[in-house]
Amino acid sequence: MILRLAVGLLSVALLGALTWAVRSLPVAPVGLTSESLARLHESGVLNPVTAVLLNYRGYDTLLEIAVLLLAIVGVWSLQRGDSPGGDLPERPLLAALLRLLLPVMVLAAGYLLWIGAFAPGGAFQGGALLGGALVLAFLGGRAGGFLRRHRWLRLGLVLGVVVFSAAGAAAKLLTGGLLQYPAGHGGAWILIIESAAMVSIALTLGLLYLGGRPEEKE
Amino acid sequence: MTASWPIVALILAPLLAAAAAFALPRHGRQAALLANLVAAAALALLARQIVTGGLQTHDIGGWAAPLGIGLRADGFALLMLVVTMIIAAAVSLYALRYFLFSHDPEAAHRERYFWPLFLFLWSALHALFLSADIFNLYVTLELLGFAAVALVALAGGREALAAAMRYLWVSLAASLFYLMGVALVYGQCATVDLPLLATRASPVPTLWVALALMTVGLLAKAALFPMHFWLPPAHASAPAPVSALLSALVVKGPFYILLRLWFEAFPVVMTPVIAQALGALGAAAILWGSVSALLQPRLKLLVASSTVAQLGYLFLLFPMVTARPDSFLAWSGGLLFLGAHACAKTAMFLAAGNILHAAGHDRIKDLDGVTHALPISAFAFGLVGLSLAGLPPSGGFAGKWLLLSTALAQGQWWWVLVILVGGLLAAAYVMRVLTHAFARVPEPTPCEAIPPIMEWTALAMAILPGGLGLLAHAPTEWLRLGAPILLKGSGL
Amino acid sequence: MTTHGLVLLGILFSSFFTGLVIFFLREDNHRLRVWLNLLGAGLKLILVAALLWGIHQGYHYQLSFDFLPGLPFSLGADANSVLFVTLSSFLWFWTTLYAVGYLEDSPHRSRFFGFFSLCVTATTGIALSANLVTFLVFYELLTVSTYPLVVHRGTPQAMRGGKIYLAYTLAGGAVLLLAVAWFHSLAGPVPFKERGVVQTLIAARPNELRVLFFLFILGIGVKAAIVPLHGWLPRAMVAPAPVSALLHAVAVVKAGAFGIMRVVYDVYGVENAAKLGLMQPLALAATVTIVYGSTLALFQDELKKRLAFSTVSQVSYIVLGVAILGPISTIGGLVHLVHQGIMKITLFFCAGNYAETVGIHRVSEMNGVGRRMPWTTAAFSVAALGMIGVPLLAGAVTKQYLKLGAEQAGAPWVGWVLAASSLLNAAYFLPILWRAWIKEPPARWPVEHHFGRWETHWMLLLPPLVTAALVVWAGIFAESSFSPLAWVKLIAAREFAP
Amino acid sequence: MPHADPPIYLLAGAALFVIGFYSLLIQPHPLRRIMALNIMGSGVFLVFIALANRTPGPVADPVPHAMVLTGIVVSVCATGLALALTNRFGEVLDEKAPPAESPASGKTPPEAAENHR
Repeated sequence: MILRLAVGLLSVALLGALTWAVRSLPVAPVGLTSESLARLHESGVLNPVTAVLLNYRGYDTLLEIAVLLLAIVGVWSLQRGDSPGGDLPERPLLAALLRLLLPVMVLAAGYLLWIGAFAPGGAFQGGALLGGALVLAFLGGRAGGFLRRHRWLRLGLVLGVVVFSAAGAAAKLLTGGLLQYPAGHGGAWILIIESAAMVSIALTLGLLYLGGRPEEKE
Repeated sequence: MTASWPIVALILAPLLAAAAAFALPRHGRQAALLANLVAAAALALLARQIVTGGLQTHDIGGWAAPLGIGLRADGFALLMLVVTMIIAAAVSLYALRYFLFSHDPEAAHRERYFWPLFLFLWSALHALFLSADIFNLYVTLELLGFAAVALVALAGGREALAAAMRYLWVSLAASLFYLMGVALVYGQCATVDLPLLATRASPVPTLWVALALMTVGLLAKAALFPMHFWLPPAHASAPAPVSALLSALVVKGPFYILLRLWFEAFPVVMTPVIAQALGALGAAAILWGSVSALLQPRLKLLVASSTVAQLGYLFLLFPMVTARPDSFLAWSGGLLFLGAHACAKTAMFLAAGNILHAAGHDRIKDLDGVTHALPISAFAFGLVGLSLAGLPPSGGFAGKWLLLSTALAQGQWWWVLVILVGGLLAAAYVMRVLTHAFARVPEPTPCEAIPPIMEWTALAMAILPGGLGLLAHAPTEWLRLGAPILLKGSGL
Repeated sequence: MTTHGLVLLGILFSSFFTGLVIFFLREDNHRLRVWLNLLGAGLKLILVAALLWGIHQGYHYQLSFDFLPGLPFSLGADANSVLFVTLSSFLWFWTTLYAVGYLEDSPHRSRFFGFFSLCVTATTGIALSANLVTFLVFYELLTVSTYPLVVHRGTPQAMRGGKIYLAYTLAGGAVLLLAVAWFHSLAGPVPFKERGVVQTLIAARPNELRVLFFLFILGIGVKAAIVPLHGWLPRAMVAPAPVSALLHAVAVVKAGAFGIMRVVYDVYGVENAAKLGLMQPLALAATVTIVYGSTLALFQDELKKRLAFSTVSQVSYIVLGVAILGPISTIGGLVHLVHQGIMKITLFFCAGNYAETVGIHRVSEMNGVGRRMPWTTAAFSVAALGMIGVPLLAGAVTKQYLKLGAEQAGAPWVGWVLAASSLLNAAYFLPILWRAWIKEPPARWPVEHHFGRWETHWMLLLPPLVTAALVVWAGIFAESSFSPLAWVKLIAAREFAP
Repeated sequence: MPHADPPIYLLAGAALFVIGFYSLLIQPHPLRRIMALNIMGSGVFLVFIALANRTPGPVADPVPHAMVLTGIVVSVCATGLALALTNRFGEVLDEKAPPAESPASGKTPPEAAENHR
């Protein structure tokens, strides 16, 4: 009771402080909209959010892909041995649905990846969709063999970090700046990086769903 | 622009090595070795660049702030990087034998996952020390926190998992506090770049609240009293090399950001009251941590509690730097202390790990005569005890001396008392262990033999803070390198 | 300049490096360890001799570097340092020899001799320190390196004694650290200098200086075992005999006395200290300690404890000499640094010989030991008589100078203190001599060892004989130019030069 | 009133943050804590988005948007890691029933052995 009271008071104080802070924000905020738009043509993409994500602040995204990989390494380091969800019941309806759904999902993911350059979309959206497909495939009992191939899983998981870093370093070789894509070719570089990232994101999200390391094929 | 390769290599080398160690699980050692070599070479080059050319900066993607993210390395960052390098190398050496030495069936699994997690942790530290962007710092903090939590959980037991979970809650909540602060800062200043913030900041309510939130988050991550509760169980139950990394480096990351925030980006928001309050928490940490170290039944818990205490000293920097006159002395003192503590704590955890490994337990009262079996580890433990207690000629003494003389020169005598009492308490808890270790009993604790490399790594790390005491001049000189912002008005 | 500074480093490193190497020697590597020990000790003696020669030639020895911003680490050799460094390196040589003989076949010798060497490094470092911070560094190093020696036996009593020792000395060290840092913030990194460095501060901050002086004495007084800070000394007697000898005669207690000398003469300056009214309290503390220590010594049956309380008392002779204003008492105090050293080390050597050879630890067991061990007992007698102040021995010289000095300085009560103390000294030493020489020996000794043709191992016998001979020499040839007294007169002349 | 338009989304974000914070401290169960953390995170993200919407220009400020995307991915990872850890912790608690490695077999990993005591 006392704990609740104390925490409650603390929370009220926190809310008060936040309200105060929010209401004291500048009346005429500036932001970075104009800067972002002004240099959008140099970024290689037309969607300003993608430009920020993969160009202006591409380094954040590189580290974020690293966080994804780290999460899966962390989860795998916890679980030892046996296959999670090995005793899933048969789901014939789901299996039938998946036969139709999976190709569509893959296609849609590809579309999302591509459209990211112009409109909302990109590696994360596409990756999330693919990840969902992986989860569905797993639930439908269609992913068992795939999940046992650890070598390929691992390679797929690290693909994003490796390609992103390598692209960053390659760009540095060419232009002198880390992740500074050669002028005029930004779009292509971003697409390559995003494709690799999408694979890793999809695998990571799908495997995170398992909550542990799947059993390895000997 | 080619000049910025060392900075880039410092971040990418451990990161790629981590990916490699995960993708090729049998080659974790090789990946770590490679990362060590590349990082050492890059660090040497970077040090040369900083010494000859001052501040090193790199705008990632060619985008200058506020649009892009800046990397930069000054003398302060260099100091942190060097400390990190030394400890990472020692931990790499130690871990070569640590995991496989145990006869546990899961040893191979542990070792396999140790390398990528360790390398992630390392790259996160490098990224953190080199970043000049407070949002980017958030991402590095998360990278650091996840790696640290997973490494704690690697020990596998119930205690370790419980500690890891608690650590995770604190770490995540703290990150969100920090992120909320970042949001408010962006809303106020429309940038997240540290140097730009310094020009745009003004003492307004939004920034007060933002800094309060960020500070609370970082204090929780840095385990400053009273938010230290998660630290002793996490650091004590982790595997020995992990404990060393956590105590020596991981808690220093958030502290580093705090210094950058308060003294580089937002000095206008700093007031003497805030500085004194932070100092007071530091003082409380010194006393609380030392006393609880005196009462701990287990060796590793004792060492972890000592970390709580020693972190307190670092926070005495705030009142002393804020008081301005002679604050360069405080800077050097605080950061020397940081370096000495990092090396000392590494040595101490490695030695404690050896003792735990050899004796099969680490209950202090049952460690009678352990020096017979492990003379080198016991010696290392005693030697770093000197540094923790601030006895000359250790680095701990050098740091303590500088803090003391700054406090005296500024008339802040209350810190003097805390520092002196803290030193005595540290001596007392170190002695608690040594009294048992040195005791000659008819039946000394039965001990298993320890691979020599594990003992010698501990000793090598123990000698470092000792040497740092007598040759402390050089590292303090680094601080001046390319650090005009940090040391503004510090009487340079 | 630099080459001269290297001699100072050489004096430190001659024992430091041997200590380090010895740590890593295998336990059974007896011969190499002995040679390393003697090599280090011998080298140090040679270097000290070179230093003496150099000073005689008029060279100036100085070595300094900044080890922190604005904080020089500096070594130097002024008259005071030379007095102490000569004493400690000379006695170390003989103590090493003695320790080698004493610890034969005991475990952990590498550890022992490693710390032993570090201990002497710290002591010579204290002697050669040229400013307060350097002094502090070595002072704390001494604390740390003696602890393992005190607890060397690892028995519960030893561990308890060690704990008490550390509690006292570390607390003292903390107070000293405060005093040094505070002084540093007032006066900056000043070097030691005859007649002090506080002249400019006296008018401005007299009270701060008084508090500081109190803190200095509190911090250093722990090692000098000034009552009531002496509690550790009798309990540290659990250490092996060579360690006790070292603690009492060469290193710890001496470092304390030397430190008080430094603070009074070279930091404050006697006249400044007197101006601040600091000398009477110090003299009072010394007097209390002298009487208290002697009185308690009377009631100790354990030989080493009796000697320990005797040390408490005798070291304060030095402090007393320092505290009485005037050149003659200064001479008395300083020369006692040497005299007490050689006498007390002889006594401890002998006590160790009794324990090792015939298993005697208590005064009440000493009946007739003079017949079994005539040489040892002769050395013991010389030193004991010296302590009492029998003419022609070292102790008498001290007492005479102290008495004269006190009369000259207008403090005749000191004469009474000295007389009382001499009486007490006689009361606790003479019965021992009586027992040893006159009483009948028991049928068999508690534990007896035979060592060939001498009454005990030659390595145990030679050191006390040499130091006892020195006691005689320092007494008889006191006024010659090759005596401790002659050197001390030089120091006093500098301190009190018009 | 500094704003003509009341900062309703900003305030909602702050409120979510505080609600999450309160539950995190009050709720002992790991699952509820994970949810609490996600609510806190949503609060922060809402603040970011609301901030992006305040700035002048033809579109909302893209920088906070990108930051939120990054933040979301991090929070997904955090959630995954936290769930796996919770799961593992539950398993270890269940394993507690049979006696842990018996001392006779010796050679237990020290940390594990110590933790079982």
